[in-house]
Amino acid sequence: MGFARKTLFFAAAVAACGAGFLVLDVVMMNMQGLDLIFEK
Amino acid sequence: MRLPRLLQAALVLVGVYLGFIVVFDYMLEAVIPGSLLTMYMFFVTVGVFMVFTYDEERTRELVAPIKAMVENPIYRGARNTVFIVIPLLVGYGVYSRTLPSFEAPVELRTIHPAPPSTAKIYGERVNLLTLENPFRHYQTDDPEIFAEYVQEGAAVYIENCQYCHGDKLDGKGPYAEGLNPTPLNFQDIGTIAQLQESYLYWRIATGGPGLPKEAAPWISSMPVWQEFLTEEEIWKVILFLYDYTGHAPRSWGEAHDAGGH
Amino acid sequence: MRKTLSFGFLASLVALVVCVLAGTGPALAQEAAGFGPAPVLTAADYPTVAGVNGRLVIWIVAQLHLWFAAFVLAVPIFVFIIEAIGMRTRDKRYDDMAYEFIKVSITAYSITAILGGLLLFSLILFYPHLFGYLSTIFSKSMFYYALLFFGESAVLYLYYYGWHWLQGDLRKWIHLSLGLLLNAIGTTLMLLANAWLTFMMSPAGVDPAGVFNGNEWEAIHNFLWNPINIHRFVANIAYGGSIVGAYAAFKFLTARTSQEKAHYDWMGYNANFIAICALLPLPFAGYYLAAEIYAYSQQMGITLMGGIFAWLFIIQAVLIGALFLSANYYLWCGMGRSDGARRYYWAIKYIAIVLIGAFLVWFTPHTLVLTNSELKSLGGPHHSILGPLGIMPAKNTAVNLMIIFTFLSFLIYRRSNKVATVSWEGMGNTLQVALFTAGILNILFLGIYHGYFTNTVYKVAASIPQVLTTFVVIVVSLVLDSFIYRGARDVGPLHWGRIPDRAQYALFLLAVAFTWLMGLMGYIRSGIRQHWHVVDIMRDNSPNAFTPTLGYAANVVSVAAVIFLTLVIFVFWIAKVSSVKTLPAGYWKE
Amino acid sequence: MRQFLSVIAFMLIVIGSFSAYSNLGIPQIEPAPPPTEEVIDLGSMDMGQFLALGDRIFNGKGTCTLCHNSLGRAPMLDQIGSNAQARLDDARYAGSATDIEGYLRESLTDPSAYVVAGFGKAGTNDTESPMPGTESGSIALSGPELAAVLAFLQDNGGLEVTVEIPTDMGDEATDENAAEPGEPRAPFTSFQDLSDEFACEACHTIGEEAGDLGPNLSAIGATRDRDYIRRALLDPNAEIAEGFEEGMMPDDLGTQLYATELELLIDHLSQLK
Repeated sequence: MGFARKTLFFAAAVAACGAGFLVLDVVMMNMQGLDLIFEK
Repeated sequence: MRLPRLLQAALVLVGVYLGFIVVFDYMLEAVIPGSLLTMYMFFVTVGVFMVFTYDEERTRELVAPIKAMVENPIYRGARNTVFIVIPLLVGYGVYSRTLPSFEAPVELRTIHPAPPSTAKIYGERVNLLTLENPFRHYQTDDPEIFAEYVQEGAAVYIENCQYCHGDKLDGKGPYAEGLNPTPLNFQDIGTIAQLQESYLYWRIATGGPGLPKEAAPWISSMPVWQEFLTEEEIWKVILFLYDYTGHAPRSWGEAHDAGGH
Repeated sequence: MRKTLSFGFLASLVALVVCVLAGTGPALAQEAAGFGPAPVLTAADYPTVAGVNGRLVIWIVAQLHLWFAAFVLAVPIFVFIIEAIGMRTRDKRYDDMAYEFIKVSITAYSITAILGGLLLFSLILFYPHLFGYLSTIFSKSMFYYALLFFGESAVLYLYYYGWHWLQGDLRKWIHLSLGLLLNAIGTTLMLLANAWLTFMMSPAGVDPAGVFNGNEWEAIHNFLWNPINIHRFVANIAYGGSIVGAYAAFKFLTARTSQEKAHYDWMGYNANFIAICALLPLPFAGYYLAAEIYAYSQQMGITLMGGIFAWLFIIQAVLIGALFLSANYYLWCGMGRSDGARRYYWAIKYIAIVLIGAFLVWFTPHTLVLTNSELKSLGGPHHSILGPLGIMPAKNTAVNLMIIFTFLSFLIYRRSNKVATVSWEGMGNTLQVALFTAGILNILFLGIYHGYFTNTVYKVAASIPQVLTTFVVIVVSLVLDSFIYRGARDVGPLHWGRIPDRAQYALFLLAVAFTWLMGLMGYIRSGIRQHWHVVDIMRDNSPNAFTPTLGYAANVVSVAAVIFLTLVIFVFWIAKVSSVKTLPAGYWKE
Repeated sequence: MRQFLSVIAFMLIVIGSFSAYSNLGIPQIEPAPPPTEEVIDLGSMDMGQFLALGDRIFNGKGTCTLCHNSLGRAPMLDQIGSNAQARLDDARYAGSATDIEGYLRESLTDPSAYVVAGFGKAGTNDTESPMPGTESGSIALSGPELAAVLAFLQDNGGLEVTVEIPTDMGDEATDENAAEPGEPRAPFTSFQDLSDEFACEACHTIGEEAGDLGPNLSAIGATRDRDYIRRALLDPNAEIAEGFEEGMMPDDLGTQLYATELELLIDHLSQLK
C-alpha cells in the first residue's frame, strides 16, 4: 500500500471507529434520560 | 553524538521542572503551588527512572558514570567534591525547612464566593438579583448630575478606600502589602468588569465578615462599610469605580459572555 | 503442617461456640419477647478492658482479619482457574504452580480463623451492646456462618492434602470440583460477613427506632450489600494476585539455580497478570459503590467525597498511581525475556509520558495547598489552570487513559515474542491504531466537552460512555490481536528468569501499596458512618465516636500493615520450612 | 539473608513514606466532633437570638448546607421568599399546608410531600425527595430547633417571620429530665396515688389532709364545675381564688399528667361535695 492509500485507510478506520463510539455515547446518554450527546 | 543517559535523564528532569515554572508562572501567569510542584516532580522522577531502567543495558549506561566516579581513582577529586556537596545541600535543605519563619500557616480555602440572592444590608433584606444603582440612570438622563455624583464618590473613595485599593484603583495602596488576600485590583478586566453593581454593593456593604459560609475560612480584612458609610455613599463610590477604570458594569440584561466570573 | 490443621479447626470451633453462645442465645430470648428497639447507649456502656483503646483494637484486628480473609478467599479462585488451565493444556507446570499457591494460603487460612475469633472476642468485650443488637438481627446467618466455616475447613484440607492423591482422569475432575465447592463456600462466607457490615451502613428490615421486623433476608439484602460484594470480590482477586506475586518475587531473589529462577519468574508473571486483570475493572467497581452510597444517602455520599475525606482521595490517588506504575514497570522489565522485544522499546517512553501525565491530572487536588505568597500572587485560592483539573471529569478521563495505556503495555508485551504471519497484518495494525485513536478521542471529548461545557447532569452521565469506551477498546483490540497473531511464529524461546531484580521490587511495591490501600479504603468505608454504629439507628456514644484525622488513620493503617506483613513473612517461612528435611547424624537409633 | 533484609527494608520504607505523606503531605483537618444537643434557654431568648440559633442549626447540626448550596444539589433556600407561594399554588402540590409557614414546616418534616421539579430522586419523576426528614434519623431536630430553623428560613428568604418562639422544650425534653430516659412511667390509677405523687396536699386541704397555701378543695365539686377544675389544673394562673397568690401552683401539670390521670383528677375533685 502506498502512503496516501495507507493514510486514507487509517482516516477511514478512525472515522468508522469514531462513529461507532459516538453511537455508544448517544445510546448511553439516552439510557440515562439525556436525549442528546450535544446539549441543546 | 548521543548524550550519556545520565545527562539525558537529568536534562529531562530539569526541562520538565523549568517547563512547569515557565508555563505556569510566566506564560499563564498563574503560579504553580510549591506543594503540588514537589509531588509532580516526584512522580515525573519516578517516570524517568522507569523509562531509563526497564532493561539491563539502559540501566548500566545510566549508572555507568556514577559507578565510574565512585570506583575509578581518576575521578577522585570529583568524587570527593560530590560527597561533600551533596550532604551539605541536604543539610541546607533541612535547615531551611525547619528554620522558624514568620509566615502564617497554610490555610485551606475552599470555594470562590458566589453571591447569595438576597442579603441583609442596612437592616433590610435586598434582592441582589434585581437591585440596581439608583444613580446609574443619570448617566444618560442627566450627565451633569452624574458627573457630580462621580465626584462625590471619588471623595468618598479617597477618604476611605485608597489606603488599600490604591489611588490608581490598582490594588496597590500604601497598606496593600500588609494584607492577605491582597486588595482587589479594579483595573483588572477580571474583577469589577465581570460583576454587577449589586454584587459590588453587597461586597462593600458587608465586607469580609459578610462572606458566605461556603467561602470560609476567609480572612479578608475588608471592613463592613455599611457601618461607616451611607447607602448613597456606597452607590456613588461604585459609580466612581466604574467611571475611573473605564469599565462598564455587567448587567444580566445582556447575553452572558462566555468568560464569566 | 498437622499443627496448622488442628489450629484452624480449633479456631473455627471457638468461633462456632462463641457464636452459639453470644449470637443465638440472646436471639432466642428475643424471639419470645419480640424485637426491641436499638439500644440507646451512654459512654458508660462501653467497657474499658485493661486500659486498652477498644476502637483501636477492633480497628487493627478487623483490618488484619480482612487482609488475610481477602487473600485466603482469592487464592482458591485463581488456583481453581490455573488448575483448570493445567488440566486443559496438560502442562504440569500450571498444576505445580496452583499447588504452590494453595500451600502458601493454607497457613494464612488458620491465621484468618484465629483473627476472626479474636475479632469476635474483641467485639463482645468492647462493644457488647452493638454485638448483641446485631446478633439478634443476624442470629441465623451468624449460626450458618459458623457451620459453613467447618465446611470450608474440611473442603480446603481435602483439597490441599488430597492434591497428589486425586490425580488422573476422573480423580482430577473430582479434585477440580472440590476446588469449585471450596470457592462456593468461601464466597458465601464473604457474602454473609458483607451483609453484617453493610447493614451498619444501610440498615434494612428495621424501623426507624431499630425494631427488627423478623425478616433476616431483608436485613441481609440491604441497599449496599451487592455493591460491596462486587467491589470486594474483584479487589480480593487483585489483592491475592499481588501477595502471591510478592511471594514469587522473594523466591526469585533468593533462588540459587537458574531453573528455580525461571520457575519463580514465571510464577511472578502469572500472579502479576492476575493482579492487573482484576485491577483494571476495580476503579469502576469503586465508582459503582460510591454512586450507590450516594444514591442511598446523599448526606453519606457528600461526606465521602467532600469535606475531610476529600483529602483521603488524594492519598488514594498516590497509591493507585503506585499500583499502575509498578504494574507497568514490571511488564516493561519483563519484555527483556524475549529477544524480539527491542522492536517495541520505542513505544515505552510514550506510554510512560501519557501514564505520568494522566497520573498528574488524577492526582491534582481540588483544593490546592497554597502558601501565603502563592495565595497573594494568585489573588485568591482559585487556580485558573489547575482548578479545573481537580474535578471529577478530569479524573475520569485520566483514569480511563491510564487503563487504556496499561492495557497497551500489556499488548506490546504479548507481541514482543511473536511475529505475525497473516497477510493482512499491516491492515490489522492500522485498524488497531485507529481503534485506540478513536477511543482516546472519544474519552477526551466526553471528558472535556461534558465536563466543562455542559451542566452537572451531563458531567456525571458522561462517565458511563467513557468507561464503556475503554472497555470496548480493550475487548475489540484483544479480539483483533488474537486474529492477527493466529498461527504466529515465536521469535525464539522465552528466557524465563531473564529479568532484573528491580522488577521484583515492583512486585513488592504492588503488594505493599495494595495492602495499605485496602486498609485506607476500609477506614473510609467504615468512617463515613461517623458517629453511628448503625447509621441513623444506633448511635455510637463511646468516647471514641469521633472521626480521626487522616494522619492518625494512616498511622493506624501503617502499624496494621507492618503487623500483617510480619505475619505474611511468617506464613511464607512456614511454607518453606515444611519442605526442609535435616538429617541429624547419630541422633536416631539406626 | 541480605536479600531478605533488603526486602524488609524496602517494605518498611514504602509503608513509612505512605504514612509520612498522609501526615505531612496533605493538610490535617480535625473533623468536627459528633454533634450534641444544643442547650437552649428559650425563656431568655429574643427573636434575634432565636434566628441566630436557626442559622447555627441550618449551617451545623441540621447539615442543610451539604445540599442546599450553590452546587445545585437541592433548591436554594434564600429564594423561598419568592418561590414558596408559587409552590403552594402549583397544581402538583398535594400536601396539606395552607400557608407558607405550614408549607415550610411540611417540607422539613415530610420532604416528599412536594418535590421541586428536577430535584426528586432519580427515576421517581419528582415524587420522592432525596432529603431525609429532619425530625428523626441522623438529624433529629427537636421541636424548638425545628421552629428556629423555620424562623431562620423565613428571615433568610426575605419573608416576614411568623414563627413564634416556643415556650417549652417539647415532650422529649421533659422526658429526658425524668429519671429514666426513654422509660415512661406507668400511669397512676387512684386519686390518692396521684395526690401523693404530685404533693397536692402540701398546699391544698382535701378531706383530712391540711395545707393552707392553696384553696380548700374538700368540697370543690359543690361550687365549681368540671371545666373550671380542668382549667385550674392546666392553667392555674388563669383565675386565682380570692385570698391566694398568683404563681404558686405549678403550671406544668398538663405536661406531666397522662390524659387518663387528668380525667381521674377532674372526676374525683368534681365529686367532692
